[in-house]
Amino acid sequence: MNTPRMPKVLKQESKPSNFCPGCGYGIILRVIGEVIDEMEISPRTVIGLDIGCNLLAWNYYDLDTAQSHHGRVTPMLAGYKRGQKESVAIGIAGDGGLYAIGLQGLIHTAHRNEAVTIIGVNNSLYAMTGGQSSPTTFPGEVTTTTPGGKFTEPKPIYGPELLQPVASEGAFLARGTVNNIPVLKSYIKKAIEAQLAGNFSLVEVVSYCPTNWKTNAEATIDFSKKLESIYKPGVING
Amino acid sequence: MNTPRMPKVLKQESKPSNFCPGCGYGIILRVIGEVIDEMEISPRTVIGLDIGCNLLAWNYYDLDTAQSHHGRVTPMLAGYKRGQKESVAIGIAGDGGLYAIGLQGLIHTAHRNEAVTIIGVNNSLYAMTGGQSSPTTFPGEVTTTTPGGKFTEPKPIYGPELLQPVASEGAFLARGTVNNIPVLKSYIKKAIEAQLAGNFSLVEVVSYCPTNWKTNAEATIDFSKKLESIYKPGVING
Amino acid sequence: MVKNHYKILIAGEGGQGVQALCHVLTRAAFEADLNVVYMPNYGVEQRGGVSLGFLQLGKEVIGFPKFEKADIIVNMRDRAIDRVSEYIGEDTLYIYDSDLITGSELRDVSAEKLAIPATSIASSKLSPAVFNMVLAGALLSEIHLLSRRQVETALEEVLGYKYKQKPQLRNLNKKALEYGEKLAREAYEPVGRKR
Amino acid sequence: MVKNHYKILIAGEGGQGVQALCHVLTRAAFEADLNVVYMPNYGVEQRGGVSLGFLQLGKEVIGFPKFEKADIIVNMRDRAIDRVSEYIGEDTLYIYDSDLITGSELRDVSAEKLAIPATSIASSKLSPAVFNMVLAGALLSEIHLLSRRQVETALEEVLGYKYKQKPQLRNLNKKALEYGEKLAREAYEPVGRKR
Amino acid sequence: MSKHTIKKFEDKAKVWVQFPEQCKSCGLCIEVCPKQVLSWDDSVLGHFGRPTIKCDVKNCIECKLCEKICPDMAIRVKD
Amino acid sequence: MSKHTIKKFEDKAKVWVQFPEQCKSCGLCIEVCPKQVLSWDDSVLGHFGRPTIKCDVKNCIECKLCEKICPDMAIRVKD
Amino acid sequence: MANNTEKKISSGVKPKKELLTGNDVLLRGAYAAGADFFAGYPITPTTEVLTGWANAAAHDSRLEFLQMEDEIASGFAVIGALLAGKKAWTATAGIGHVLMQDPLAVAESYRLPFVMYVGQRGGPSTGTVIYSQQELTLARFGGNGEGLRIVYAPSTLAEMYTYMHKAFETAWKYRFPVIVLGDGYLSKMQAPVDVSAKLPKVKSTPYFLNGPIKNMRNCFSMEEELVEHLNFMFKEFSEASKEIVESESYQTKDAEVVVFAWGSVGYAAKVAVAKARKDKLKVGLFRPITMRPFDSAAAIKAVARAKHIIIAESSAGHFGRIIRETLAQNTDAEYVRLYKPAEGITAEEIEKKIREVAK
Amino acid sequence: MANNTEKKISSGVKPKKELLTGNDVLLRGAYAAGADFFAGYPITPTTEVLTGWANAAAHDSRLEFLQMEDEIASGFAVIGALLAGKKAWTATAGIGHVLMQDPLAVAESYRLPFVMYVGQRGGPSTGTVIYSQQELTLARFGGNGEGLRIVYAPSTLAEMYTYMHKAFETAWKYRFPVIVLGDGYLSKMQAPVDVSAKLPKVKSTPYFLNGPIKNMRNCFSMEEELVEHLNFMFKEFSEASKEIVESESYQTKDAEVVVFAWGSVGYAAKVAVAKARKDKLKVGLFRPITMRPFDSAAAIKAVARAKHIIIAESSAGHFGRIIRETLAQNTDAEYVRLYKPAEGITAEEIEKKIREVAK
Ligand SMILES: Cc1ncc(C[n+]2csc(CCOP(=O)(O)OP(=O)(O)O)c2C)c(N)n1
Ligand SMILES: Cc1ncc(C[n+]2csc(CCOP(=O)(O)OP(=O)(O)O)c2C)c(N)n1
Ligand code: SF4
Ligand code: SF4
Ligand code: SF4
Ligand code: SF4
Repeated sequence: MNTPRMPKVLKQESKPSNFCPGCGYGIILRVIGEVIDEMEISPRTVIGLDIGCNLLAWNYYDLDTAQSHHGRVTPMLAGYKRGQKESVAIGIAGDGGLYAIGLQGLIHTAHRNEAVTIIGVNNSLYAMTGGQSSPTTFPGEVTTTTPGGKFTEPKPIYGPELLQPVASEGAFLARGTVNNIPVLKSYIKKAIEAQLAGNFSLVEVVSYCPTNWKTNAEATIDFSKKLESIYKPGVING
Repeated sequence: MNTPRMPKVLKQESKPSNFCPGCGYGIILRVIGEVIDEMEISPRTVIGLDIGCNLLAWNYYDLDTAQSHHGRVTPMLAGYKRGQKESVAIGIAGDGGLYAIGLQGLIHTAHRNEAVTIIGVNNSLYAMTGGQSSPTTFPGEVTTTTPGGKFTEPKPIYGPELLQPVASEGAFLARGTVNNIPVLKSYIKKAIEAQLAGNFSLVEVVSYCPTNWKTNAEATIDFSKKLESIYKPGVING
Repeated sequence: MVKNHYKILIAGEGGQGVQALCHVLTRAAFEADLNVVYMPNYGVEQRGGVSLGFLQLGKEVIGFPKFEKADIIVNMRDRAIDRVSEYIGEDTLYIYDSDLITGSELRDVSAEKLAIPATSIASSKLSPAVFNMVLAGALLSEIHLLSRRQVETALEEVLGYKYKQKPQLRNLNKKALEYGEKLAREAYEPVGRKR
Repeated sequence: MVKNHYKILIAGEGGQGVQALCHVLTRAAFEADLNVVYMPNYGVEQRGGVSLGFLQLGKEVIGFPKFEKADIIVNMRDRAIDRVSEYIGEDTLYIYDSDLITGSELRDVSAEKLAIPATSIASSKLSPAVFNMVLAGALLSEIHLLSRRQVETALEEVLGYKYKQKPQLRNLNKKALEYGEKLAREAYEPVGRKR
Repeated sequence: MSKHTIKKFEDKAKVWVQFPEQCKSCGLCIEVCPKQVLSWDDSVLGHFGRPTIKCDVKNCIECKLCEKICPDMAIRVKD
Repeated sequence: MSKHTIKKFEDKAKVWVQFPEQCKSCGLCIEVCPKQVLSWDDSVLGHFGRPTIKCDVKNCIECKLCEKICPDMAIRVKD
Repeated sequence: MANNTEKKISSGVKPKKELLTGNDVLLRGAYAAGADFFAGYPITPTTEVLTGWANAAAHDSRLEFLQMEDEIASGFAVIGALLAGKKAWTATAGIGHVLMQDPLAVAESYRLPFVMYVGQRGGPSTGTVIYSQQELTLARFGGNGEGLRIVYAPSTLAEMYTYMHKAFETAWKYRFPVIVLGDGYLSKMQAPVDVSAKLPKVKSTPYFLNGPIKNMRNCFSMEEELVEHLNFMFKEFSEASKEIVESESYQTKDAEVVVFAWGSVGYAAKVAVAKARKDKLKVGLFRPITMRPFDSAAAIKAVARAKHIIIAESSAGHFGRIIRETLAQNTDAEYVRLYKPAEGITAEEIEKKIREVAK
Repeated sequence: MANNTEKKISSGVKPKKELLTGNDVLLRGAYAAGADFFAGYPITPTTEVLTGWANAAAHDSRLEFLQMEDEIASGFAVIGALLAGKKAWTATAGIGHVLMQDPLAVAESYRLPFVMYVGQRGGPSTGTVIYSQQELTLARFGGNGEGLRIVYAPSTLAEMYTYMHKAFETAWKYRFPVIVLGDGYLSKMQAPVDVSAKLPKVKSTPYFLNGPIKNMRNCFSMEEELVEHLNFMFKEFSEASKEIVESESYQTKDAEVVVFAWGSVGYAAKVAVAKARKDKLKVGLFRPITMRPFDSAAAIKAVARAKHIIIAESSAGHFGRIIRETLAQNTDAEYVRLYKPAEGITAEEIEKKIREVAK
């Protein structure tokens, strides 16, 4: 009881992390760590990062990690996995990295059914650059590039749903939320299992970004519930 | 009867075109020309080209035309149309340009519901570079990069279907074929009508590439029928 | 510190209001018709990373938005100690929040120091949120080119919209500045330091 | 043309077999232990654009895969006339398919010309597809470093797989080469041209 | 479209025309003709110096499938 | 994770622990606690020099929602 | 007209000044020029150009704003808008600048008035989001061609205004892409600046649907076609260059030490030179304003009496290579490097180096 | 060890020669080095490298092949594979080369043994699919950094073999990205070439899952961190450079006219020099083999007696700029340009220019 309950695979000396207070990344990263511990795959797990707040996780785990470029973690990881088929390759990226600049790579990686797992953090905006509109910014949402609310697109981009038609049968596509950690954890586990069975997997996670949402704890949870009502958690494929 | 029946909007002096004998591009371009004539929109129509065999159409029409880069015709045209809202903007690209290197731009252009019309020529491979596998190369198809037949992906990419979830209600998404010209023509017309109503439109066209298919006329038609059985013509949205 | 030009480095952690403070001082200097250049300097973390503000103001021509040695450093955070150390020159005055930085952490810092218990004063007398204005007050007492009133006017302009929502903030800030100035003055008088 | 080294430009349209022909001649030169460099040169059109093959073979060192002036040009297409004109030098021999290019189209071409009715001969006596081999035969009669037999062997290697499917092609090609050589010889003898 | 040779095949009101300079000899028209009235014409060469098309116009039903499929607008069937 | 201060709140077998150095004072735990037994603790400052959390452990039902939501693993509830 | 000037160091605060950041100033310059289309993708340190424009566009329907899915799409949207006659532009940095070379290549081939602001950040790769002068070669020659583009390097906030405006002017007058090459410090710093000068609105005309049919191609089938196209462009570029090149030679007439510096470091160098001059040191500054084309004649003239040439740059030779190439055999002066890749260089540092060298 | 050699012009056909295209030869060089991973996207004139590898991979399960959705993805797949310890490479050209600068920037930051063949084609933009030497600056400095990469420029098919192999050797030994910078002529031409030399297989080791934990980052939060990283890399690069630089100085000892040329033009120049030497003209050739790092010492030595320097390049100054910058004050020779952007330069043309200058 005298030390935090921290997954073994986390690098202790880099805690507390570089994420903002109340950031959903912390929750998601910990849950990934728990799954790695429980599946006992840490000796063969590597983490790929995008550019986005996720890059701050570069020293989060006691695992081999590499940042890529904004939007490029998916092809980098696909190349890695092809080169080291015994590994477990987990990529972590934001909604901008995955559904804007990295959409092409994401779709084709899913289409080729590369055996990698992508964790997509949906905070409905570009967090690291200070809260611009992203493909998951929902209609009406105010961001620094949608000062009056986002009204250009009738609906946001639903990542796992968009991938579904190109994904293989064995691929795992799901959407979790930091508001429901047991389910999120089960999705991440299933995603890695799908990878171990040779398939692509993506888990989008509805997250918190209090900094750019400019929310306190209560409003953070409210905002995330609103997000959940738009991005419904559940299994989309697999 | 003493001159070819050629849509008025075609540039006479550049005929016969630079396309190969029996190339489906010739049919598609002519049908586009017929629609432009019939809709009487030539004074305000501009054509954007990708890089692929479609670039050979740079002097095909008596219209303003510009080549872009491989995969970039969609964003270029979106920018154009935003700058000149009275225009009719038609982009022509191959399956590689649209569904491989240009997929990101295509999806986001559809998602933003930019009022442009994209004609996507599906010849199941990269024609201009000599017949490599493309996103529409079907399982088992032999190309220069799938020497034993394409077996990496369980299914090819269905462009209009892939766009459907991000497209607006008023967007027109369809697949035609050079084997059914009246229907193809009606789709292209509907696509331009959708644009005139302020919406995005994409018509994929199953085409012929006798050169890279290495087919004579009979085999060309057979091959295209096979393609049609995989890429079913019809309206997907709109 | 009597100079006709000041190089000031304000340091802290993302979220502490380093940049907001710089903003206000820059505005004040501008209104005072001084030459002024302010340049924010921070990394990719939105919160928590070391956040620096390079502020130059006075009557000289400012050649570059960064400088090598600061006349005054204001440090709000222990985690910024290392980062600011390279900007300490021979005559640098090092103002710090003694609630967030202990004297012993600054053991190796050779500069003249001014310890301001900004957080505890702010928390106990005003509101924890205005601790940075306490530090601003202390800083102000060292800058003879800027008056408190000018800073208050600047606050009015920069925070106008916030003041509308929370009118009590105006007074809190004002008080915080006063406290800061007072603390700074008191800190010195006993040891009779040249001003 | 008796030289110890030849710069040959073969020109036509995509689809006419320009590059295939170059391929065969390169292979023949290679088997004949000659120095040889062949470089294809064409644009983006898969068919129909002007297609060039730069072929250098003989006993000299070849410095660059392209050259400025050709010793021999073989032109299969009227649409290539303009493009090849810059490669005509003082002593260039211009061989062309007189069925596809009329003499009057070459009016402005100053080079010595050798008109070979390759298409009509091929169509009438053999098969339209081997018209380029007729031209190859004519070219061969001008290259004293390569024998017909060597070219036939090269054909065997390059087209081996095709010969398996269509054994009659072997004989057609052979005949075409013979016709070409013969036509070239006949074209000259009357005017007693120096060979 | 520099030159304009014309090959006309007529039978009463039916007129089937080809423009050899436009014809790339792809053979698609032969393939799609439901009456199989089209065939190679070695006597007139097309754009690529290969045979063009002739029409046994008597049996032509004026369906225009040939005209429509021709990528190079080398055929015209009278309306 | 350099230092290791501990704040322990105990009630019989129930133990609710906080590690102030890890706490970023985001307040999520207070928000998710179904029994509303968590509140700000001005007496001990966290990683960002802001208040940490205290627990009215008597009324704690050991659901661990606070521990689970905490992005920084600053809370531990005894199993 | 080539423009080699010696500008006074302005001091004192003028009444018309406003307190603005560099990114604010850029927007003012663009508005002044009549810019009416912006497509972009956020990237530090130029994001505020995007968000600033987004805000302005929300209140002014004449301003078109497109946040695109990436930099490449942004650049191509700009190209499209240019064809429509819009005074279109974008802003980026670092890896975004790398990606922007793709659309820029088209703009070069078509000679489009593509305007782009670049706020250099630390490299290579994601590097830092802060500052550098490492994108100079990229800005000058970053495509697969011959660098047929104009690159302006402002050194102060005031120049950010002038040259952002001028970028549109030059682009539409000469029809070459124009890059305004700033840096993260210039973008993010805040200072009083006078942006009240009424500058002329720039005239633009649509390429498309505007008179004779245009069939634009960047892909040439035959080598000869491209060569012809290139030769034409070289001619136009070199003629335009005569009028476009700009530089500042400050106190160089009798200078035995000449500092070469550009951009924000250029201004620091000027202040350093001014200080050193007070001590009667024979020192001068050559500061190119157009980084491409380069004012070679002025540079050569500036070193006529030089015994030492100090090259100060926040990179490891991007600028020095240009200087050595430009001066080549035209000087015997000794080169002294003050290279600080991805770090700022203050007036004090430069002054110190000057004093070191001068003694 | 710096490698400045004078190689004989080989003549006559050797028994072991095969008739191969340049693209074929590259594949042979890569196989010889033990390359086992290729990810790419088709582009003329290097598509046959992709298709050739695809074919080989279909018959050899040790060879991994990935046709990606674009060049950027290809480059990042290569990066991933390198982390896994694969001898991974790619091939591209023109606009593909522009896009490849994105992943290359990561490779530079991480010092990864990224190997890439580039077959230069005409630019800017799509340009031609044929030939040029216009991608030199791009290959040397095409990112947002300091050009921390090795660039080999083979001049003949035989060298395509040697240097394609050497690219892997150098990359894995020194851990910098290596570009083999050929051109469309070299890629597409066919000639007899000896590729029978048994060259050593290159050793590679995985970065990941191989001993101590590696946390690789290309994004630094603070300027100081990047500066430290850069300084370390500069040191390593400059040390490695001493061993890596290669050039050929041919007949330069007493040369009064020195031709500077590289790549396939370099070989043409050599033949031209050899011919001119037969007439007792005092002419020599300097041909860099590593375009980066550059063998400056050898270049300076080569012009010791030069009165004229002829710069022959199939571009409009990419190479000339390097030469002027390198020789700078080390020569009084007059520069003579033979610039033919996007066009070939034959031995005859160079010889003619030599004779013009020599008289
Ligand atoms: C090519 C490129 N363009 C832009 C950027 C700037 N940039 C850094 S992070 C980021 C957005 C991050 O948003 P997201 O991917 O949603 O991740 P988040 O920070 O929200 O977790 C952007 C645009 C970049 N680093 N590289
Ligand atoms: C960035 C870039 N990568 C690669 C190429 C080479 N390239 C030219 S056309 C083409 C493929 C064309 O295929 P597709 O788009 O399907 O059109 P098609 O020729 O089949 O009609 C490729 C890969 C290029 N021009 N630019
Ligand atoms: S900005 Fe948002 S996503 Fe990024 S670390 Fe802060 S809270 Fe998390
Ligand atoms: S290669 Fe195929 S698609 Fe291209 S012009 Fe020829 S037939 Fe048409
Ligand atoms: S019109 Fe119909 S029947 Fe007549 S030739 Fe054409 S396809 Fe045949
Ligand atoms: S379809 Fe047209 S081009 Fe083809 S053979 Fe018939 S007439 Fe000729």
